[in-house]
Amino acid sequence: MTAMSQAPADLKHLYYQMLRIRRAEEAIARRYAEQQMRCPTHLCIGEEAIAIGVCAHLTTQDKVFSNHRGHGHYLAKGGDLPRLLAELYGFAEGCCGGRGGSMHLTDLAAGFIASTPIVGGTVPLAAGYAWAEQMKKSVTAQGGASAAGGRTPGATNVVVIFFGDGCFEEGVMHETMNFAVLKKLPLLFICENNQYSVMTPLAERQPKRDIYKIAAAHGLTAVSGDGNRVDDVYELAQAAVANARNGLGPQFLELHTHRWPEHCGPNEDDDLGYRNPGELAEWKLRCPLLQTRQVLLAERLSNDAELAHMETKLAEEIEQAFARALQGSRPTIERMGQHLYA
Amino acid sequence: MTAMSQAPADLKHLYYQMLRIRRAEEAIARRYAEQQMRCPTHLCIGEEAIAIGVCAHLTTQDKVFSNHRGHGHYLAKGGDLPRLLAELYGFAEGCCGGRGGSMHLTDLAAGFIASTPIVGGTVPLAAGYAWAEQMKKSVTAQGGASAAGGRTPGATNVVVIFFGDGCFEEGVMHETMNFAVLKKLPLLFICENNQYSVMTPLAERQPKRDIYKIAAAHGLTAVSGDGNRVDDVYELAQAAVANARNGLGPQFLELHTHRWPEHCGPNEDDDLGYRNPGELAEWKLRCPLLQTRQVLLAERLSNDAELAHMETKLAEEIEQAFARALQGSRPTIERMGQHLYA
Amino acid sequence: MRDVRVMSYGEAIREALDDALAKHPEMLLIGEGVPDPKTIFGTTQGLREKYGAERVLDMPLAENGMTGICIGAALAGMRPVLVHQRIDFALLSVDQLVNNAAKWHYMFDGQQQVPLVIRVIIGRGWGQGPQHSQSLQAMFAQVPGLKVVMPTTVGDAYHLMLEAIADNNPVLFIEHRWLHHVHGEVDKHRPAAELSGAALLRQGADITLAAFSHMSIEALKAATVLDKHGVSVEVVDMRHLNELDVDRVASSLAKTGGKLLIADCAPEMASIGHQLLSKLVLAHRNSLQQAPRLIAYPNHPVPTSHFVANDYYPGAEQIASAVLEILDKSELTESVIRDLQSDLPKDQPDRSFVGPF
Amino acid sequence: MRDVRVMSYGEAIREALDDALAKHPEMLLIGEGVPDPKTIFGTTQGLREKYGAERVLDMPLAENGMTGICIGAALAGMRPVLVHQRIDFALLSVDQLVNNAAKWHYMFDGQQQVPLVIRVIIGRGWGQGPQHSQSLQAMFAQVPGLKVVMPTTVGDAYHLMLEAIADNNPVLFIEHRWLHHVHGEVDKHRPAAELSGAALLRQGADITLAAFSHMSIEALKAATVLDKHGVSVEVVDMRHLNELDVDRVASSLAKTGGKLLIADCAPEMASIGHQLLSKLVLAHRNSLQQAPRLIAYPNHPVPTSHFVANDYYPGAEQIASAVLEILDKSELTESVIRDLQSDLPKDQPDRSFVGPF
Ligand SMILES: Cc1ncc(C[n+]2csc(CCOP(=O)(O)OP(=O)(O)O)c2C)c(N)n1
Ligand SMILES: Cc1ncc(C[n+]2csc(CCOP(=O)(O)OP(=O)(O)O)c2C)c(N)n1
Ligand SMILES: [Mg+2]
Ligand SMILES: [Mg+2]
Repeated sequence: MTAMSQAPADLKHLYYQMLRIRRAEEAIARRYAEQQMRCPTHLCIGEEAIAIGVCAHLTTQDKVFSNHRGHGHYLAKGGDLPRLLAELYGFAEGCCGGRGGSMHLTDLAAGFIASTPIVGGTVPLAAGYAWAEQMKKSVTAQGGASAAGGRTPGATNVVVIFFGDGCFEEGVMHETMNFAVLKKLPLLFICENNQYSVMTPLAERQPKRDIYKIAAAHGLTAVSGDGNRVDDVYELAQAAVANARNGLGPQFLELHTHRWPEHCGPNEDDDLGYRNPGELAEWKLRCPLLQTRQVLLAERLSNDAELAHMETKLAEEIEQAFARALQGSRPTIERMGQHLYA
Repeated sequence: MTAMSQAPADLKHLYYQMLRIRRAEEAIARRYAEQQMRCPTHLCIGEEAIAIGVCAHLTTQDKVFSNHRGHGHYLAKGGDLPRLLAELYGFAEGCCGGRGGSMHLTDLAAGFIASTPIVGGTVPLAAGYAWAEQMKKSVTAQGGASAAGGRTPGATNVVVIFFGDGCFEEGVMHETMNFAVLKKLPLLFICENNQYSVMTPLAERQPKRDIYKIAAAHGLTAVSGDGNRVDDVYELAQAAVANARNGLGPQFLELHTHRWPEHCGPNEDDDLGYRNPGELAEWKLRCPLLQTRQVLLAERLSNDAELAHMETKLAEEIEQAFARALQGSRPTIERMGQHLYA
Repeated sequence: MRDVRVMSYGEAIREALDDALAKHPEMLLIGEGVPDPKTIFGTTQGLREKYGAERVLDMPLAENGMTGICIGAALAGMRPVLVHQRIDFALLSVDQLVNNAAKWHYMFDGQQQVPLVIRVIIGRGWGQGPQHSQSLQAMFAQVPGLKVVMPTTVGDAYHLMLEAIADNNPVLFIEHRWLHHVHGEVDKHRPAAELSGAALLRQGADITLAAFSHMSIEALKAATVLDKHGVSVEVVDMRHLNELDVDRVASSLAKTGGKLLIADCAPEMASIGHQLLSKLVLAHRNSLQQAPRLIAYPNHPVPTSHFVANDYYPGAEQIASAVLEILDKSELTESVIRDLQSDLPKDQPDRSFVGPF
Repeated sequence: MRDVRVMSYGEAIREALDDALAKHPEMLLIGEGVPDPKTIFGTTQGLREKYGAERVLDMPLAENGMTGICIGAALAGMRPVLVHQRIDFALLSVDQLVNNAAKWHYMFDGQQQVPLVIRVIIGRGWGQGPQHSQSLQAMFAQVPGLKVVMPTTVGDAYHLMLEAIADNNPVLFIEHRWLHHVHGEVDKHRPAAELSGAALLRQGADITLAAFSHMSIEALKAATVLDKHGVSVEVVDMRHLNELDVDRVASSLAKTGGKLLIADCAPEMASIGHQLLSKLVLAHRNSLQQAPRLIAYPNHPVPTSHFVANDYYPGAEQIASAVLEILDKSELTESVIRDLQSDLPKDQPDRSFVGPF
């Protein structure tokens, strides 16, 4: 798998990528009960279409920043699965050497720079990264460097920041949008609006008005869409990535979706009663996988046998990834004393 | 003078109030050279119409919060002039006992709660104050208390926060607007857009787009207007105050204006070249006093003799205020050790 | 008259909040998750139902703004209690806490006041890692105008919370996550005098152990076992951080022959133990008769991996070893440590704890 | 080879920035006012003209966001220097500084780095008051992963700035406002070894004065006068705050008979002097032969009124008195103070200073 497809929308491929995240998350949830992944873990089951639909347009040169709910973004950007799992287990082979757990991921080779759990913490970092990319381009352009991958001359790498509806309440969001528009940064803001911040519904935190319209008022190119339709996300992201790449400044997508499991942890928690009755069930009918599968079958782009084969292939990959991760070694406290300073 | 006029726009009265601020600021600038007011002092010469046009609609029960450039807001809200001056001199009789200087003003009796110089610092405080007013009202309403001053039953005190275009860049601004709309607070945001933050022009800090439209996107009732026309400000503020009072939620006015003196200190600094050539001169032609005076004379609402009388009266008041302030006593370090804790 | 009940530290917090909401009609309880089904580890349970959604409420994710909003409400006569589930989040609000809350009463010459409580939780958990388990107490304890309390016992949790809420000043109230599970007595009629200064948790004759928060619990564990081995440890809990009670420590040292061990739950370079020791030396130069020691965490962020939790966090064993070294009784160390050893991993406070927080 | 020139501290900063901009094409210089006509008290003068508006630039009023943006740029290979005209403004960015900058290299297992300098200015001025003249150095000096330097001499200002910019870690660079006016020598070829640890500013035999930033200047003033009265003072400048050089202090104490005075420019409760003293006692228990003392500001916010500046800020006179008390030579105090007295008010660093900043 690579997340760097530059091909036109191949729905089957997108489906496979989403399924991969779903199955990986489910496997994590299952094994979490063994109490060996001892760190807060925020699953993205139900929200896979956004990561996949956006990252489908990125090259390894493009960068992604993410938040506490980062597994999907990491995998969609091409992050290494065994190292993610090793990180969850706390092994030295984890992508952060066991220092971060689920909430701190990185895979520089894949262009996934970082996820961290202070809400809003990575938002300005993404902008700063995009600013540097922009400045570097202006330097290499002077040096006459060629544009990569069939892009318009003058096009730059883009940076993507994934964040939630809760994050939009943090002031740093607005500080960052202001600077991004001021400098016309090649930056994509992807707001995963799942209507909840932990268990608090949107209505207790924000008035009734559209998030993306605030971004638009800041001067970003901003639209909203259905975050559970990977084809919609793919299309919106395609335009947004092209705009950002070609110097049209920062782009904002507000994508509506819903998280299925509990905020943090492996279980469902609909019994707690903080969601509206029937809400989760309704969103499950709008499952991004289900919807895509229906299209694939209806339009005969795939068939049951092929879909079953995907499942087998992924089950194997994930099984092997766990096996590989579980061979990890325990970090020592001495090792953990290193790298305080560069 | 009282700033609590509930009468319809009496342009002459508004003019007198503006003139009072102008003459007081000029006197401060003149005496500042004596090196006895030893604290950073931000004058509001050129921007008087905003404070006056807004505060004309407030009662002493309404509250005002302000920023580093607070003299005009303080005086417009009915703050005591001798105690302001004593504060600038560092005397124990100053409105903060000499602890704050020009950048920390308070006059609780007048409903001027506070100005402080951390940009953005008072913005959420004003919202919190308005929130408390709202909650208290709901308590007294149950107790059947009568509405004050000819207002609609159920109307509340309002709170006003004055701030600048630079302040709008701080994240806390947006955090506060979000909460204010969420709770429908009786709060007025008055943005004094003088296009500069210290010496940095707007274009180096914000992209080209309207500030008030971002507020509107947050869900505030937001308009912009000419901050150098006291009649315009008066009218916009009238509607905004009425809305806020009557439960229609937070209001936002972006008022365009220009500061004449240097950012901090008593002098002009046009020679430094950070303003566009001719910019200051043009704004001086749009002086809020000059414009109002022209109307007063053209429409025969006043005459030269009356205007001259105003000058004399104010000169006397200000002279006496200085005399009174200068009788202040030096605070001791022992006294300054008090009131760390309530 | 006494009214003593046994409850957990978390329950004591809840009960204090409940009693304060009843007593102060102007009190508000606000924070991310305050009214959600997990109720801040149980400490806000049932309060919204009892006192209404206007007084017990959630808030947007905007720590600095909401702190300022609570300050403003406090200026207008309300009495807000703002909760952060982790102290790390309070770092977003340092501007409002330090520039405004701590200074307001002072800078307006005593004319205004800010009755505000900020509840923050420090401490370990399941692999909370670098950004979710910092120990920032010393950073806040050095701000003039900000009161900082960090109660250890269940009784102190109840009473200091009530005191903090009734206080007309901003108070940072620090709870160690692992204390929530500890049980102890609450006497509602305990005299106020018992709440000031440091708390003597255990009398002893051989050495003074000045400890902070959860390290006081570890100190007590160590002291109990050491006692069986003939070593008598006095444990002083330093619950008031902005006014370290060095006199109490000095008078303990007078009894224990000037032998001092400080145990803090923070990295060494961020330990308020340094301030304690320095103040002691400045005010009671001859109180120390032997080289003092400080037990604290390593000087780097907290790594997530549970494999290193046991080594990262010092506990009763390290305390006991240090005590024996200071007393020159290291020959006892092996058997004391044996008595102390537990097979509970150090990323769990007790068996009932199963994450993921 | 030496290349020694005399300049002011402010000029030394400017020259270091200039040299670093020339040396590191990836360096950025950013901050509110950086390119404005007042050029951060002269320290950024001419740099925009020389290096272009893309590398030397102003910024929106958004301290936390801009700090995060600089961290992001640093991750991508830039080398930003972010300036705050007052340390008080940096309080808005504690989240990004502490949660991100300080931990990033560590928390990503050494795979990424944050070469970032934050320049902040502390200190007095014309009635800057409670929110514009805080002394927050100790608050930042206790964060693992954040380097904190506070140079006193002109030469150190130049070289430590160059070092900070070349450093691949976040460095908080603290300038006392009143040092900008001080003149001294810069030797561009000074060996790097001279920059580590504490700096011995003056040799002496009778007492060790460990001082911080501008208080080292006051200490030197006091030492000069005391010398005329037969008292020999050694002055050690504690320029590296996150790694206090206690060994250097201890070796000075070995020479001066264990007599120590610490002088800090911060309120006592916020003084890093406590950390210094504690570490000294922990590591060199017998280094003190007499009761040490700490000179610091009162434990309340800075009041604006210039009438109390003289009493709020301790200086050479208070240092000299304390030295004489420690040495039991208080009979000299009166004449020493007479020699020290200046009629310059304490809200002015020198005659040329006329506010309003
Ligand atoms: C600054 C900060 N405040 C609070 C938290 C606790 N917290 C962790 S995730 C989260 C919810 C964030 O909601 P949202 O941004 O919508 O993302 P979602 O979890 O819904 O994907 C909160 C409040 C935090 N990590 N950081
Ligand atoms: C948080 C913070 N950052 C920076 C400053 C320095 N500063 C004081 S006033 C000011 C300009 C504010 O501009 P604006 O809000 O437009 O108000 P104006 O001075 O134009 O009236 C700045 C940057 C400050 N006081 N507080
Ligand atoms: Mg959400
Ligand atoms: Mg302005």
